[in-house]
Amino acid sequence: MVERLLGRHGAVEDHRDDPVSAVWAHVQQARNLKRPHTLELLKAMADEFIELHGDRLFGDDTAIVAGLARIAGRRIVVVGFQKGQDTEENIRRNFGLPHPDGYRKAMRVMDLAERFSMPILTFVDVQGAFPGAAAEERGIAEAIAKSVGLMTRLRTPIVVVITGEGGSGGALGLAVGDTIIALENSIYSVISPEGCATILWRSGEQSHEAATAMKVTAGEQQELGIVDIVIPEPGDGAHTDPVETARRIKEVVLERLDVLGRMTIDELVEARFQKFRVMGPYVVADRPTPPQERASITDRLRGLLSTRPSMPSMPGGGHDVPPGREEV
Amino acid sequence: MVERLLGRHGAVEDHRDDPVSAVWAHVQQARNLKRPHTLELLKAMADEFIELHGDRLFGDDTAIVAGLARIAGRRIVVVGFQKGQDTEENIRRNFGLPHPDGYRKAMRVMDLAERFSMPILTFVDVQGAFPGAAAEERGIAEAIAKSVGLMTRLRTPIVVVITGEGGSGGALGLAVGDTIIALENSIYSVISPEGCATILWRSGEQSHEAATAMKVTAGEQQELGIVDIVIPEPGDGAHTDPVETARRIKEVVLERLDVLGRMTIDELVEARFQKFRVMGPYVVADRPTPPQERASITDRLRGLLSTRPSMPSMPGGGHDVPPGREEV
Amino acid sequence: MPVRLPFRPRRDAYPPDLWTKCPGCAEMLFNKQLDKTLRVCPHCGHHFRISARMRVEQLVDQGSFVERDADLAPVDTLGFVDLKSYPDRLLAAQLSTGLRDAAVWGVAAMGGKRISLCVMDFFFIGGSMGSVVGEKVARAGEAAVAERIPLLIVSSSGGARMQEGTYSLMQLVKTMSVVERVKAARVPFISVMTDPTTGGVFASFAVVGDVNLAEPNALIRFAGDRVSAGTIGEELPPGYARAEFWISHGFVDRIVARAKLRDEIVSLLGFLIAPINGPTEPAPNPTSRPRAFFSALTGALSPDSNGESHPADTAAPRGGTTNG
Amino acid sequence: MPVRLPFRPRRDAYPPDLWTKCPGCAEMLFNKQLDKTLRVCPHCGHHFRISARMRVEQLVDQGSFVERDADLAPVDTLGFVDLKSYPDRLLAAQLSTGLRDAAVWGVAAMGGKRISLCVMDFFFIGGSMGSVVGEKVARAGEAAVAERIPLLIVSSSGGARMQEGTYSLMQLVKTMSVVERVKAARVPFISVMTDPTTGGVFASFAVVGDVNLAEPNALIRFAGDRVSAGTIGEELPPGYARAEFWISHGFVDRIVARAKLRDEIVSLLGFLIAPINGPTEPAPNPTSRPRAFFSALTGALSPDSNGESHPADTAAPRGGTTNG
Ligand SMILES: [Zn+2]
Ligand SMILES: [Zn+2]
Repeated sequence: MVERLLGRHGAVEDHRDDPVSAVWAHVQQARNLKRPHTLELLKAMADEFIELHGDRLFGDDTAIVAGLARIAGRRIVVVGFQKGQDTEENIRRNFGLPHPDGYRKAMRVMDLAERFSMPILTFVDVQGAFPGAAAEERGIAEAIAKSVGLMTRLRTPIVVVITGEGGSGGALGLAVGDTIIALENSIYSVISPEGCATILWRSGEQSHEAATAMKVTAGEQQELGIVDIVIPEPGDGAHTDPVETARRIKEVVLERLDVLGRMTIDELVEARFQKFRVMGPYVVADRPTPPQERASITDRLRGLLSTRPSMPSMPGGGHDVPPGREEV
Repeated sequence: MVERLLGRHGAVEDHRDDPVSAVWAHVQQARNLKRPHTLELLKAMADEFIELHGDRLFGDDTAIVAGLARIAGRRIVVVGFQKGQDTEENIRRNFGLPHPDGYRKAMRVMDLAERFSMPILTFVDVQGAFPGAAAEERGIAEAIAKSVGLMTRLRTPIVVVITGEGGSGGALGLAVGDTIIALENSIYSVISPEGCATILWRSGEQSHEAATAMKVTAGEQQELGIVDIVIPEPGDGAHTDPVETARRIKEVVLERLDVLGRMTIDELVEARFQKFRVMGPYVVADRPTPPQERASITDRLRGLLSTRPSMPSMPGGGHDVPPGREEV
Repeated sequence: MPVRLPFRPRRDAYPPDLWTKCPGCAEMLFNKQLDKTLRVCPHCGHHFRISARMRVEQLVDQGSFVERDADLAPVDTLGFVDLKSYPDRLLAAQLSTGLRDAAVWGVAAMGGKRISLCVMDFFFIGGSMGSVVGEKVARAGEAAVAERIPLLIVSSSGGARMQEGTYSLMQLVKTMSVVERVKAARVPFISVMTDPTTGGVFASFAVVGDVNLAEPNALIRFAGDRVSAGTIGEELPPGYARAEFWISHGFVDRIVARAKLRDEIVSLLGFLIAPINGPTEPAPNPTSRPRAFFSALTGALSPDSNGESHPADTAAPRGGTTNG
Repeated sequence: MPVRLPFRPRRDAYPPDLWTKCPGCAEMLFNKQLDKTLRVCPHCGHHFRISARMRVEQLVDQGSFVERDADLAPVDTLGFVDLKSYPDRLLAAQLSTGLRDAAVWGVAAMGGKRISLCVMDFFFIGGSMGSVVGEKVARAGEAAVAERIPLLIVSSSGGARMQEGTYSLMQLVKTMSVVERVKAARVPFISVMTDPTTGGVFASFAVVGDVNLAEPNALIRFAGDRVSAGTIGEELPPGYARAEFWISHGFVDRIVARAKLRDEIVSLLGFLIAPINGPTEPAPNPTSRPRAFFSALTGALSPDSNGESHPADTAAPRGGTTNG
């Protein structure tokens, strides 16, 4: 994936032998403000879009848009992050950094989707939630937690498309679904590479290394089982042909909605639950004795250094989980 | 009721023959800041009270308190307005004028009551919701509407006690229940007498007349079928013996909870719905012809001046509705 | 054939051959032209207040509105007298509007889709909500549930009707209890807030639509100026809490100009009504804009017209409403 | 009989015969005395961070805790290396804490009431949430639903564990999906936030308890200082977003001093567990405060103690957590 990207970019072709630089080029591509965001993609994909405003509690966050779209004749609730493509729009969109009102608006509109039997499509492209006091004190943490929780149980199909930056909890607030799609040049990470470097390397200058270590690229995330489908980007990247990008997304989204639509709602929600329930590998250490409820902690400690590898059970049977290593 | 009140108040005894002044004395009694509010009553009634704070959205409104109380061994969720009894507390309590956060906190805690099978007891004593921009722009209207709506459908018994001022929508936000109890000297009105006078008499000076015209006293509200039970106050009013006042409230509340507890939850919620569904008398005008769906408006207008009296149907069969007059 | 009743001219009956001064831009507008623009000033976009009947006519498919419960009429249970008696106020309002109270409800079609529709009339005692208005809203909601058709309520109200005392306050409970059943039944509810939507109407059904629409510049508030000033001494800026304010504060989804209101509602209905057969549905039939359903009646109801125009629709009628 | 493993002293193992300087008031505190006050400074009320085991011991009825899934251990799926490799960090944390990862869960009794309990341990890589922590929280929630017993989670975490990449982010989904099932089952969930509860733990299960409790002065935040400063250049005041802040901002129900925490939780359980027989229930039996359940182990786990005290618990351990 990375190689393909580099093959099209003369400027960074020098880094072909330098994986760290190649990953960083990918990160920069994902952050290109000219990439199409939710409204640009919708313009190309949807026959009709009625934007709904407001969280019915406090405000209308312009960094998250939500509404009712008709795509290929289907009624679909669309929610997504909206960065600006120029300075003026960026200011109006608060630089694409959402506040609690954004997630609360999303929840309100996603609730309409469930109540009126519309599937949900989300577009994810956000550096992270607004990290300042205005968001903190009005409960950005609660808003993200509630939105994540809601999306795990909504009784309607949910397709997520990561189109650019899948940044941390701020992205996750709209990124829980039955199918997780990512554009080829997008990234997904638990913290920004800069933030990771600052904390772990004690210097922001190691952000390239951090991006590499976290395996942030769409292709790597697919290998890890976090992303289900990677969509190749046209030309020199999504920003060079937004219409073709939208066409490719539309094709995959509609195909996935068809598949998901053939499941019963109960099956769908249970499969979504299981999909995330099994995410995250761990091992089960050897037990010194057969399971005993009152095993003393000293017994457990004796077994600490000897482990046997184990895979998490996968009741949903849906997604591959990469093998855990046996480092412990 | 008014006579009894006057009989105990030398200062206003002069007004015995002046019903307007008598009503105003009642209003002043209802507004006496020394009357026991939610926390004072709870102190006398409850063996245990754990106050819960915060709406999980924006703030913690100190003008509304909510929590878990144990009264006579029963688990009861209590929500109520809290005015201060002195200037310092009044400032801390925002003069007892609630913001949206207050009603949202109340809703959150009342939801716990339903989920964990606790009845709800509310104490109502409020001039009205905070009427300034801070409450308006964060949706005081939405908060009251949602709280009213929630209380109409909560699947647990709700007993409301109006202890002082039952002021307008601000009071109503916590005043929907299966049984509406009022202390003898309390008032209940759709708008403050001062506000009513300003609008209808075009002068605040007619507030006494407005209070009289609106029939604000607890006894009158009982006659109108809005209030179910009026509890006589001890001594010269609730403020002269808060402990005895609390004892009387406790006795009636527990008796009502016993009665309500014998209903199934479905019966309870349906009866509550019907109780309010039939409130508000109207008449049905004579129709010039048998009902015809496409009756022209001119036909209807012909029938306008001739009406026949009618009572609203009372599917629940619960509460008396006073007869409508035939003024139309 | 006009029916000659001793009615005063309705406030929104602008004689077609006279002129009205726009309160927004002070232009003189020819009334016949103003009717063609749905009572919206072609110069500045000022939305004149309109009667419930004109609103119905502007919104629904031509001839599709079937009114229900037109025979419900208010009563003066409290024997309420301020500067006038409540019965006198009622009679005056009934004569001037041709309505028995401040709301009209029925079933209709919009873009071919059947809906339950309730429209308030500000010209009837400031659109204040008493027992009849509450009853009609409730019945509209119950019909929506029973027939599983969307509920559309167009609000225009100064608040609760003080002359009915706490009965009017109880209409907040009555209407919300039915709205809760509408929501539980997963029946769509579109709320349209027009100038003004204040007090107890804003604080009950009007604010809790699945989608909340508002006409441009509509005043939407809970607490009235007089209450704010009287209680906390706070003076709010003029024009505080208009429709656009509520977009940025999160309580209104969309501001919709009157000329687009019908189409927008039809579009929303296309989303909120789940198709019966499968995930896709046919595109809605193109529907002609409704023509004047009530036009004959409008003439019939203003026989005693004295030729005055009534531009003062921005001044709230006193005499029956409470904000807050 | 102490087991001699090559463990470093645990950070919360204060040798009983030495002194610790209080970071709150700079008083020198005799460690034996500090243990008697549950690691709360008797002078200024500073709440020292404590291990998961000590927390369990302080909360539950003596001897009632039965740990489950103690054998779950983390893996380095990404092959993550920063200044140290993730396996090295894990091993160091395992040796110093005696835990396999940063959470312990099991069933226990409090005031005689059976509960499902999960406690995080900040001394294990900053209490960061990776796959094992997420799994334990999820299993604790699932057990609460299966056995219909209340869920109690005591959080102490710097956030998600970066070394597990997006797997750690997915633990927010995993834990919230189970919490949603706990709520749907009407099983009570009490969340206790202790110093610190930040990042992805605050933004998932910790903030959504039916009742949210917090220890005094606990740092509770989503976005870390470094993220705020790096992204928007906003410097937040020192001490921003402590527990008391969250009372006034509506996200914490009660601040509870450690000495009262157990009794308060027992009281809450008395409300949130519906009695089986009728509307009233007998008063809970007075229960003795728990005695040192893990005290022998505490000794066993610090054989190589070099006598140092560890007062630096207010400095967040680097090396594994993300805020925001
Ligand atoms: Zn104009
Ligand atoms: Zn100290």
